[in-house]
Amino acid sequence: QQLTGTLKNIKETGAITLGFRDSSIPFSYLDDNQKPIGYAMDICYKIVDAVKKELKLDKLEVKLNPVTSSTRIPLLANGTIDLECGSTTNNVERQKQVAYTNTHFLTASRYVTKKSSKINSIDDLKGKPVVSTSGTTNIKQLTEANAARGLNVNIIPAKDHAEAFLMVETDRAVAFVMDDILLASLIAGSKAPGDYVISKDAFSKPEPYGIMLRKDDPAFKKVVDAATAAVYQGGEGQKIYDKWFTQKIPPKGLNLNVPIGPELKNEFAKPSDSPDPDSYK
Amino acid sequence: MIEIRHVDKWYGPGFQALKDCTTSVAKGEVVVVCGPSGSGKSTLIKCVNALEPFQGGEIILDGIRVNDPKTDLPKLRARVGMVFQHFELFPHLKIIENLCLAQEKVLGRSHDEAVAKAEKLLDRVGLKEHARKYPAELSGGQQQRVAIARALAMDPIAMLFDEPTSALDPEMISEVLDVMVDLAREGMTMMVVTHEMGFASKVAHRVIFMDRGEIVEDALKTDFFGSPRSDRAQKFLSKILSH
Amino acid sequence: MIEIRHVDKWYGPGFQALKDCTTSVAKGEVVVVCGPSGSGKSTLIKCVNALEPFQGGEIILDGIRVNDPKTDLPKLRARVGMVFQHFELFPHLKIIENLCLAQEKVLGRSHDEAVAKAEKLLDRVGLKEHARKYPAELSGGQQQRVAIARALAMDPIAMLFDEPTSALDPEMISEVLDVMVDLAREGMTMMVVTHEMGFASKVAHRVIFMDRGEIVEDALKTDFFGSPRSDRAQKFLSKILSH
Amino acid sequence: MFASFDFDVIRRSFGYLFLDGMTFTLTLTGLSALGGIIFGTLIALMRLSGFKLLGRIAGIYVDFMRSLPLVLVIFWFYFLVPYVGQWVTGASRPISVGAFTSALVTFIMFEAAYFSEIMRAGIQSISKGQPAAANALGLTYAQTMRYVVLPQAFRNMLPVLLTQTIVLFQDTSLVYVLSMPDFLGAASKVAQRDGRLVEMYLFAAVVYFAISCIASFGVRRLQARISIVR
Amino acid sequence: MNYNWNWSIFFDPAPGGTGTYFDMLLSGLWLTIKTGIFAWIIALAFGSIIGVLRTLPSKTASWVGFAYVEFFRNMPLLVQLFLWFFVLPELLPRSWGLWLKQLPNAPFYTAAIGIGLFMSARVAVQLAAGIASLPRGQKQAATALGLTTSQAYRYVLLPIAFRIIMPPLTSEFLNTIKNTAVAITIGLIELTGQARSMQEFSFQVFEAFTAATVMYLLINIVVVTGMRFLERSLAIPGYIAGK
Ligand SMILES: Nc1ncnc2c1ncn2[C@@H]1O[C@H](COP(=O)(O)OP(=O)(O)OP(=O)(O)O)[C@@H](O)[C@H]1O
Ligand SMILES: Nc1ncnc2c1ncn2[C@@H]1O[C@H](COP(=O)(O)OP(=O)(O)OP(=O)(O)O)[C@@H](O)[C@H]1O
Ligand SMILES: [Mg+2]
Ligand SMILES: [Mg+2]
Repeated sequence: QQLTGTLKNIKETGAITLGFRDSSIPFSYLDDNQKPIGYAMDICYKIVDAVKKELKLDKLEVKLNPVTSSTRIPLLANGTIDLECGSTTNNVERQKQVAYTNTHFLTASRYVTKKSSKINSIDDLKGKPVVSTSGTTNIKQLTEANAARGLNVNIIPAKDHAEAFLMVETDRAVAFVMDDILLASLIAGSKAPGDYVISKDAFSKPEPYGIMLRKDDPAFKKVVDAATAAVYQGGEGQKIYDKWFTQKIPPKGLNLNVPIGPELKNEFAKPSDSPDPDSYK
Repeated sequence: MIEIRHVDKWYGPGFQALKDCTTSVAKGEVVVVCGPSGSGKSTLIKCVNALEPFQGGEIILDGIRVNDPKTDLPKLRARVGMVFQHFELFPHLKIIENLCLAQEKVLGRSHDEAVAKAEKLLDRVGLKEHARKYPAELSGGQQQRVAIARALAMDPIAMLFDEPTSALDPEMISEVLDVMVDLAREGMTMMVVTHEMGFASKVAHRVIFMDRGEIVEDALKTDFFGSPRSDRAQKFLSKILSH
Repeated sequence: MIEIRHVDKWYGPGFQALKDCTTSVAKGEVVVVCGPSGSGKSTLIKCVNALEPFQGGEIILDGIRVNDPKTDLPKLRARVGMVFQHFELFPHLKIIENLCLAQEKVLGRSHDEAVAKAEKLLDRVGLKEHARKYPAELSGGQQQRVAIARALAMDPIAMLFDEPTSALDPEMISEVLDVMVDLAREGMTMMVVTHEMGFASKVAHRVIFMDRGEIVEDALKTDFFGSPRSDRAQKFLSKILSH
Repeated sequence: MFASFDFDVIRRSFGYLFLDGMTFTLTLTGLSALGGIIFGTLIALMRLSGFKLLGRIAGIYVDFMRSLPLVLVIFWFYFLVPYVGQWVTGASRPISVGAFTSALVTFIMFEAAYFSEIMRAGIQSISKGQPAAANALGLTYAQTMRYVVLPQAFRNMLPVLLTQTIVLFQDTSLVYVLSMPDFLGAASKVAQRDGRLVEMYLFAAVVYFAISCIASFGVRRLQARISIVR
Repeated sequence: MNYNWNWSIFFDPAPGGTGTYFDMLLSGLWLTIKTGIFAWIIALAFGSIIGVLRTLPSKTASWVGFAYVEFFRNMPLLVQLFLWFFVLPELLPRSWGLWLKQLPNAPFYTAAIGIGLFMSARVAVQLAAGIASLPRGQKQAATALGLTTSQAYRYVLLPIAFRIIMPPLTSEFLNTIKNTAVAITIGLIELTGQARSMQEFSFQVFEAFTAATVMYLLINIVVVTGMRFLERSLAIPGYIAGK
């Protein structure tokens, strides 16, 4: 059978390129030796093994290429990277441009506040300054909720997560709306983790994260999907999950302490690349 | 009118530009200052209206001590007209505005008064029809005549000239010298740095010869041209008159 | 040696700087060009060694047509020495390097040869001990003498001078004129734009008077100073000689 | 806020910040300045060449580059250079050039626009008589430029060139869009990963300030020394 | 390239229900223009004051000018904005800090002032150079007419200096507009920020950045044309800068 697309390329060049993020803890980030590590990286290496096996290669070189939120799409499109290993939300709009393999994480949009500010529900945010990171699905949901519920909050866009969190830390905003897992890692890394609390209320249902690959490359997608499904279903997925979310992680030995939830457990049993949150019930 | 007494001036700590200079200019007198380049002629003349500060001695102008900290320098300077080698007209102002600016801002004359005065003076130097032009649109000789008119507009009690013709084309020198000769004949007190010995012998009462910051010779015109006493002055004269 | 025939030159489409100029300079002849500012003197002299292109007529230099597209201009220019009003020494090079640059790069002389030649010429203009200085460390008169030496270093068949003394202090003019007088006496072919009528009457064979791009007068020295034929030349002479 | 300052984060990342980050920044600055000045000089010569078309092309290039934010230029070049490489070499797939080469090309092209304006001013600041004198001695156009005009223009403009290089030094931080480890990028990566923004940015401010001050002090010294020769 | 071009994306509704993606970019453009102009006014005002300080003879004044320029010039803009926004309020007394943080539109004002101060250092350097490039005689001529120092600056030096530095000022104006893109650091979502948001929502990266690029080109063409027009209408007839 004739190889096409990405597989053909990998075979010809003997190399596969992974795109990584530099500070997306614990999915994909640099340790103190500037080596990219993380939950998504581990899964990607499993995929690489499967590709190597599929193509019957003795040696498959793995190249690593840093990406940012602005460069990940063009780099994927022009063939610089073959997989994006990070924490990219999988949704319908984005599926027009790229494909995702089976979901590796589910996270809902929540907010963090200082305990001292005594915010107990979304309605307590009324009229207050609330920050979120610009260009994320979270700020989109916040804007929509703001209009729908008449919250009248003052939405402040921030450049990145760390700066958004700093706005809460320095009292420029009372709350920071973001994926709850990212909030957990920001709190864990902060100077006084005890001062902060993540809300019970959510702005969204748990939404899927996926590893991105090029659209319209069914042969490659088939290999990648099979590889991830095997990892999740074979119990290896759970082991990797525990390594990054319930144990100490480099570089500072933080422990996020977020045990696996029922939705993700379900998904691991029945892997899916659906962008629809409802399908993960 | 102008008393210069034992003036010493240093540029920075190392270089003495004027050494114990003493001379005076009486009312209505025309004094020509000459000497080799770098001898301090410009410096001396700039000290007279305090454009350059000096460190020793004193200069008294119409009874006022120039180097007195209490002296209102802008007011004093307004009473002495000064004409520079490179004219220094203000290029962004029309000729008439060049003449009116200081009249209005310093003397506080009304605009109409200033314009009337300016037009009278422009007429006098033969440039009435150029009043609405910009300086760059005039020839060098014309620009220098405007500069003289600008100084005269302040009704000065004395005029200082620093090589007023040396940046001019040979043909235009005489236009400017003619205006200066007229001024001298009308009794204006004048101190003129120049190498135009023709002008000196025609209108100067006295000639001062400077060398290395010192006044080497200070003599009546006839004495100076007749028999300059110092070697240096003799050599200088012979060189500039040889061609 | 230099033949100028019916030369027309325009700056841009609108302005004609030279109108049908015809004259010639024989070997060993000294010609002085004078005239009011803007009359085209500099333009004419620059056309001779093709520093300015011209549109009509022709100039023949030592048998070679300057305005022939086939002429190797750099080579031609190297054979004519030119001295500018503002010296135009290269300020970033030492005096000796100023003299050697073109000898080595254009004539292809060895460095030692060039230095030897340069030192001989510096000695001749009385500046041997200044060889290792930079131009800015010399006075104007010294700089102009270096400029003459630099031109002579190329062993030119003729020398062009464009107001070589008009940017100098009066005292220094004579130093430079003395060098030029010597050159003339040794039989160098020279074309000199100058207003130094003393120099003209001493060494020129012919005087050319220009006005508005035209050669108005082209006469033997004695005829010119005796009785210039045109009104314009008469007026001009009277003005520049009056002071 | 300052009571709880965490200097440990700086200590732990010191090697990364300086061995990787600062080395990268200084290399990129140095090579870009060199390339920018060479290309800038060529562009300036094009603009002053007297050939209308050549001058216009150079003029449009300069205006175009100067109208765009550097961040966008970096972004575009990163994605266009491989295709340009493919087109030039006629290869079958885009030439992957690597982020550093791409950034270097971008900075050289972008800074060339600025340097060309400086060099143009430098060349124009030299009196017309200088090239005329060189021509009159028989030097060709190339020789005149090489031995007479450019050495002086360069000397006159050295302080301005160095000032622009200091600006360039600060601007290299914009390669963060390509996620490259320049000094500021490295600092902000560590800062974001560890949630220590304030410490890191303050530290970066001090480092940039110190280096720029040393450089501009050097510029002043140099200016004083050069002005003696004139 | 495996990329799904979709130019009609601009007319799709953007998330947040405030209109299409095009409207989103337009609002960013408007913020860029507003911030740019506000910052430019600050840069001009402070730059002029500091630029003048740097040219005054007083040691203190020039030291203040020097320190100001070094301070604002030697840190990357990104870092400066971060410090003003996040660190400054913590250094102030608590109540002031709180007041600052609760100001509505704090990112806009911080960005405008921060960019303004950053650029003012460069404007100051340009202006000081412009003033220094005027012939020394201009200030002396103004002073000799009796104008005070501030009058001399107001009526003579600044009007000429600003005309001379018009071209570099145009560049600095462009830089100010471009530098607003850095303000994303403190949450000011101007044109580049909106393009980035658009690309994250829709994943149509190239379309978003193409639109931003074109918009920047358009603003800058308008600015350049406007400044050229201003330059031409302020040009002094016959005057060539630097002469
Ligand atoms: N601002 C200054 N700082 C330092 N030295 C100066 C300054 N102005 C003039 N000098 C020096 O002071 C000396 C006298 O200068 P001045 O201008 O008075 O000479 P001058 O007789 O007018 O010469 P010239 O005929 O060339 O105009 C010169 O050696 C000059 O170099
Ligand atoms: N490059 C140029 N472009 C346009 N016009 C020029 C140029 N050079 C000279 N001109 C004009 O050509 C005319 C003749 O100039 P030229 O320099 O030959 O005069 P000149 O007789 O040497 O005058 P001067 O005594 O002032 O040196 C003048 O009107 C001048 O304005
Ligand atoms: Mg003088
Ligand atoms: Mg001339």
